Amino acid sequence: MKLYETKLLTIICEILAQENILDILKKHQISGYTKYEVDGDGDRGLRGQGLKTEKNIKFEIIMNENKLQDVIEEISRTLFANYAIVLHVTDIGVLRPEKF
Amino acid sequence: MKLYETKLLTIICEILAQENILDILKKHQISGYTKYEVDGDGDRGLRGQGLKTEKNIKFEIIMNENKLQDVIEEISRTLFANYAIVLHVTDIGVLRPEKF
Amino acid sequence: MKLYETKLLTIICEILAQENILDILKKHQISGYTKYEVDGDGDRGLRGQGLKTEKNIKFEIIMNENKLQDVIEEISRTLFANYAIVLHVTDIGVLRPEKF
Amino acid sequence: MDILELIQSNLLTPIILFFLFGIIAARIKSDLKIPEAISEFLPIYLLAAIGLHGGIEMRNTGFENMLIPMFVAIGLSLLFTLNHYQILRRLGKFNIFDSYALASTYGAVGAVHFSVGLSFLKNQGVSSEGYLAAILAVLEPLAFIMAIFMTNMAVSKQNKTKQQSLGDTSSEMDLGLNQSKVKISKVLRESITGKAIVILLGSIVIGYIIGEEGFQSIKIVFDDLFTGAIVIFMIEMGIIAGQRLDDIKKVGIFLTTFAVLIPTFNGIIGVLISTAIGLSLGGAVMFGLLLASASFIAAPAVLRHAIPQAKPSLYITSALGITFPYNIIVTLPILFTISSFLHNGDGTINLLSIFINN
Amino acid sequence: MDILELIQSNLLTPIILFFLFGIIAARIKSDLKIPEAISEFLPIYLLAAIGLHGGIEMRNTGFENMLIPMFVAIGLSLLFTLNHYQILRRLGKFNIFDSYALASTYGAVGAVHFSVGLSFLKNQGVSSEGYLAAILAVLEPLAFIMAIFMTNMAVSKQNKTKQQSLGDTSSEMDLGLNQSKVKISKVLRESITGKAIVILLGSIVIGYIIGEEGFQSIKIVFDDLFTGAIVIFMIEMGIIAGQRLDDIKKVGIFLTTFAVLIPTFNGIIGVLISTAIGLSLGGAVMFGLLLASASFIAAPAVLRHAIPQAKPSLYITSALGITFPYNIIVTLPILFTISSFLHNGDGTINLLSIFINN
Amino acid sequence: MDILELIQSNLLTPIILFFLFGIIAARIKSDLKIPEAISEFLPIYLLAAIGLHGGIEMRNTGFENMLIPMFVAIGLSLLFTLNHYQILRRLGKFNIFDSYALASTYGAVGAVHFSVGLSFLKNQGVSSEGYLAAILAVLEPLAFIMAIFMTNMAVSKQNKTKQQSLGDTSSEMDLGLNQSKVKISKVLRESITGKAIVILLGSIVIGYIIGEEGFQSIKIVFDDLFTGAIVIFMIEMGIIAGQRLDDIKKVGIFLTTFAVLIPTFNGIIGVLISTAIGLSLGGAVMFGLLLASASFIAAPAVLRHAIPQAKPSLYITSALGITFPYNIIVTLPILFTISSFLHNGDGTINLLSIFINN
Ligand SMILES: Nc1ncnc2c1ncn2[C@@H]1O[C@H](COP(=O)(O)O)[C@@H](O)[C@H]1O
Ligand SMILES: Nc1ncnc2c1ncn2[C@@H]1O[C@H](COP(=O)(O)O)[C@@H](O)[C@H]1O
Ligand SMILES: Nc1ncnc2c1ncn2[C@@H]1O[C@H](COP(=O)(O)O)[C@@H](O)[C@H]1O
Ligand code: NA
Ligand code: NA
Ligand code: NA
Repeated sequence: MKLYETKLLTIICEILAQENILDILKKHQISGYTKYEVDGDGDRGLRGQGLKTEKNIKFEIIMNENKLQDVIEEISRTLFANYAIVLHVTDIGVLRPEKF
Repeated sequence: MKLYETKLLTIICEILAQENILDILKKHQISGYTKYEVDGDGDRGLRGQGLKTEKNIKFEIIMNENKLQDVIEEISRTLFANYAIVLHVTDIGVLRPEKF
Repeated sequence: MKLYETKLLTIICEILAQENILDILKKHQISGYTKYEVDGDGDRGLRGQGLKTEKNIKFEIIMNENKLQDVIEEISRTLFANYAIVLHVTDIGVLRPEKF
Repeated sequence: MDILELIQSNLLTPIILFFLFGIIAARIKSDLKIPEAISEFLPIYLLAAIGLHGGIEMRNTGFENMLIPMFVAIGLSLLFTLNHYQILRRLGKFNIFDSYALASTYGAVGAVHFSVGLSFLKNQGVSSEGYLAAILAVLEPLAFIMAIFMTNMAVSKQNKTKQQSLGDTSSEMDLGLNQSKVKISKVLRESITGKAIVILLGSIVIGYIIGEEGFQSIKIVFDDLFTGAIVIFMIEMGIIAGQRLDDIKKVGIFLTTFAVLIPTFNGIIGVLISTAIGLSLGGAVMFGLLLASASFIAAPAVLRHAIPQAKPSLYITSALGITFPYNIIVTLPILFTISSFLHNGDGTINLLSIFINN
Repeated sequence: MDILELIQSNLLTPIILFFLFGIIAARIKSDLKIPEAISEFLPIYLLAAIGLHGGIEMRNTGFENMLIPMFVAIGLSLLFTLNHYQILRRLGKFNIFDSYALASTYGAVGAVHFSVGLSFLKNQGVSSEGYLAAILAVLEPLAFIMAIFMTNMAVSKQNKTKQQSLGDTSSEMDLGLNQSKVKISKVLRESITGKAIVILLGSIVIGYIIGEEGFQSIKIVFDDLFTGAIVIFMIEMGIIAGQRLDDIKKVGIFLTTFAVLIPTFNGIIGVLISTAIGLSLGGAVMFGLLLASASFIAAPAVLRHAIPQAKPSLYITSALGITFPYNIIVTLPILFTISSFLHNGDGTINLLSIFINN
Repeated sequence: MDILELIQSNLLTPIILFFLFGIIAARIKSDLKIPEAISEFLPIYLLAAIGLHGGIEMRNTGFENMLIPMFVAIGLSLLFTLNHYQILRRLGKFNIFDSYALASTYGAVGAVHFSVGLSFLKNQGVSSEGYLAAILAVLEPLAFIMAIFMTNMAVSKQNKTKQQSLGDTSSEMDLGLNQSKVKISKVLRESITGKAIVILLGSIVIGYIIGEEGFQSIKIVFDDLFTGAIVIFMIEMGIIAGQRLDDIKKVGIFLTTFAVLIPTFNGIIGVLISTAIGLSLGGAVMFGLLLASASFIAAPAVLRHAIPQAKPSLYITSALGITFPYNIIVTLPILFTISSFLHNGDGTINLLSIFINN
């Protein structure tokens, strides 16, 4: 079966930035994503112990390349300063490119 | 150390399709996989709130390219119509290719 | 926005190897990682049912290529024999390469 | 106390109020939630408590006299399921898959209903036959198994007709149909080893073995905490029901009516017949409630697998969002009033003999 | 019993001891942990229990006389928040964001404080007015809303000044400021639908409806288990406080002093005024404790969103690591002694009239 | 009641029955499961309850007389561990790593055993010395520390021999061996700060401080709910044991025999000696049970790190799948019968003096 090239955007952020990320996705008409809670360590210290509000959340969003640029531009502009966020992009292949 | 090229198949599906996915993997003699519960949104609406049966599960399976084609062919043929499923494929490097 | 090429190292291991992995990361001055609990199956059998000590943990570490070689070398040398471990490497793009 | 008064006083019990509270919390989009581990554990606890209670009662009262009520319950359950199917398919014009899914959802029984019923009776100071817990266990998978069996039969027939007319045997749809046909043994197996039945039957047996005396050391956990635990569970049930309230539009007027009338009808029949075969006041209420109940925990788990072509938004929403609140608020007091009348009213015997003679 | 003796005997209650134990467990880096599902569930349970208790009391005693205490509490809470801000900004030289965040953390109230207070009074055999639970619910979001409102105002002013001097309207900082201005309605909404307030208000209403009698069937869960549940929760609170103890260095000497003196001051004022407006011995203690309390569960959730520029290491650490232990160990006995003196001592009326006349 | 009758009546208690039920549920591959958060929390709760109980008893009876039993227990535990090693290595022909791992698993003690024992005694209306909880805490890490120490010693010796014969110092195996040698201080540290010991010791201290009176407010949670909580935990233990039953084949006939005879032997010695040094009827049973018990919660956590070369399928399966059920079903009644005979029989003193004189 043919696999069509597209992009996977992965975002790891403190749980408090969750709503902001969802808002940005909505704004860019992206209706599909997968998310789950993770622990982690980084510049802002250990996360995932103790209070719920100190957890990390990880988003994975399959999207095509043109949307990608706008989304990461908006995230880095509006959220990087105030929240612990790490994001990265992977090349992936999917079966039904029209879905994303 | 040398990294050998192989494939990572990622499947996100509603938890009810879990058994079917496991059956397909078994049928194709794939004995290794990693899985975990995730939340998500997509064409079939928000998933992960409420009843346990309404959760998503994510599979990650490292496998070599020839098996990959058969597996995704069978998943798309038998499960796409009845279940919420999204899958994608990534190129990865592993140390012990004979393990997969 | 420009995406800088870097590497994502993914490690899936039984939870008991967790401390050892963290020690190795520390030794190589890697301060950032993401981790979460997963279930799985493989050569050493089903994992994720039963006792907490029988779970798997998955690490994802964004790092640049030169560190990568040393880290996977040390993991494979010191841990592969005693613990259930699977690792793989993916090419990814990030925005702030100096962070990793 | 007449029915209306009883409904009103029942409405003002913690169980119902916290359920309504959960609905409201969901409607105002509060982030209130009972953690998953707790809401997964509570049904296990409730079933263990029901089972122990039932087992102990069976030890006290024997279970020889349980056979007739058991077979009557099985017969009624199957009959009702078929009846639901006819109504849904013919009058409601639902497709075959939705019809069977809904028919079995309402033919099956709900353990949460049963818990609320037990607690309601406790409140009224009325007891019930212990073996009803065993009937609960037997009825649990019954309607599903029949529905899946019937769906398979119907599908094979369609299938055959199609093959004859098309002469084509390897179409993709065909493959799907063949797959669903083999599922029945798996469904049967999974139903019987499903956690609900396993914990319920296990606890009945243990309750029977240990008896009142052996129960003393764990009575506080499995009896005294029972109603409080239901209350906590009802918050979560209310929240889930509240989240689904928007889906009620999709349910439509026909199914909404069905979701109210059928339980009332099934329940009343249940009270009448169980009274006729000799159950006590409280036993008849529980028997009726079992038949009135719809399944909303087991149903999604079983049906989504077994009849994936059916729409969960129909069967979950109607069972949890309409029938469950209706049953615990309205049906339960109705059944109690009828059963009280039958058991205490002077005309009991006469009334019944009239009913049976007809 | 004088204050010191009372502090000592209070120190030796399970609640305090298990809290200290949690701190020690964290300090020696034990892996002891209350599973997340349990420590998420316990505050919901505690608030439900507080609410039911309050609602039942309100039914017994009426709530007409609740209006004056309610408004006094609101007034004091706002006044104190402003006062905190002045002290922190002027004397403490904190920046505007940290000042507002801290001011509201100490202006807000803590449900865990309240639980411990109720349990303390139970131990002393003293009861308190039921409507205090309602005051808890109202005060919960109050200080935050005001702090966010004030922050927005201050930010707009700064903003305007900057724009005038720079003539630049589309800077990124500007964007951030505009964003924070719209947040207040969202914060208001989220506060009111936040799980703490929802479960608390819901349980008050349900408690009021069911009354003492309806409560019987769930009393064991929502009353008898209360103190034991607090104890388990205190282990986790102790562990979290212990993990943060290192951060106390960052808090600094000024804020440490603030975190001890302000609760004492607010609490004593609270006891005096509530006694003056007629609250009972126990009621005055709870009223004072409410005003003395700092929020450490709601605060991080609300402030991190609403004033993201403020440093959580300041407001969480001081509230949970310093003020909470100080309050439950020291402030509570102080307030109880003062309230006992005011209510039982012969000089009560005189003393109060003197205080009020001044 | 003779031993067989006692075994039979013990078999029919909720604790044992629910354990057997869990095994059956796992064998028929039911999806029944106690959610992780609950089964993680229950041991913490059980240890807290044991600790509080022990601490309160110690306050009542003093703990001066605890020193001799403590040292006797330590001595026996070390002796038994060495004995296990000899048997496993010489007779069982296990490799050095498996031998030490198994030796310490059976030299260590199990808190779940202890809980079941306490509940068994409660059922029999017999009490036991409070300080036994402290002995439990001390014995917990002891056998592991010794086993790891011995393994390190053995490994260094092997190591040296190899180096001499090979003259090669930087092999990978060598590296592994050096690594394992440094681990002992870490293991010691982790054992002592491990959650089991921390919560147990903490609760003993708190129980001692608060005494009977301070315990009243939390008695319902930490005493009345105890047996019910064990029952729930036993379901999960049964499920885990059931899942491992297939592994028993791998355990082999030798280890199976070991897993039954050793606990019986250790337990009886324990009862005899503890009676000789003056423990009460119940105290001697608990003392014997401690020595008879094998660790199946701490063992996997500690040994997997400390002796990673040993096979967990051996030590977990034998401890949880064989020894634990055997102990709570058979050993416990045996120990109780012996202890009753020694304490109540007229020949007690004579018998004992004979035993000691030999
Ligand atoms: N190098 C990295 N690799 C993977 N995840 C990371 C890395 N650095 C940070 N993270 C994740 O991103 C979160 C926030 O990062 P930070 O702002 O660096 O604290 C961390 O808690 C981790 O979960
Ligand atoms: N674009 C996407 N990126 C990542 N995950 C997705 C995406 N679309 C759907 N999913 C995941 O796949 C599940 C099923 O998708 P759907 O069939 O579209 O409802 C969703 O609940 C998500 O977890
Ligand atoms: N082919 C695979 N693809 C993805 N994950 C795997 C694969 N094989 C093993 N794993 C994961 O690695 C863990 C340890 O593997 P093993 O050592 O083979 O038992 C398993 O429990 C899985 O979570
Ligand atoms: Na029914
Ligand atoms: Na305050
Ligand atoms: Na032992």
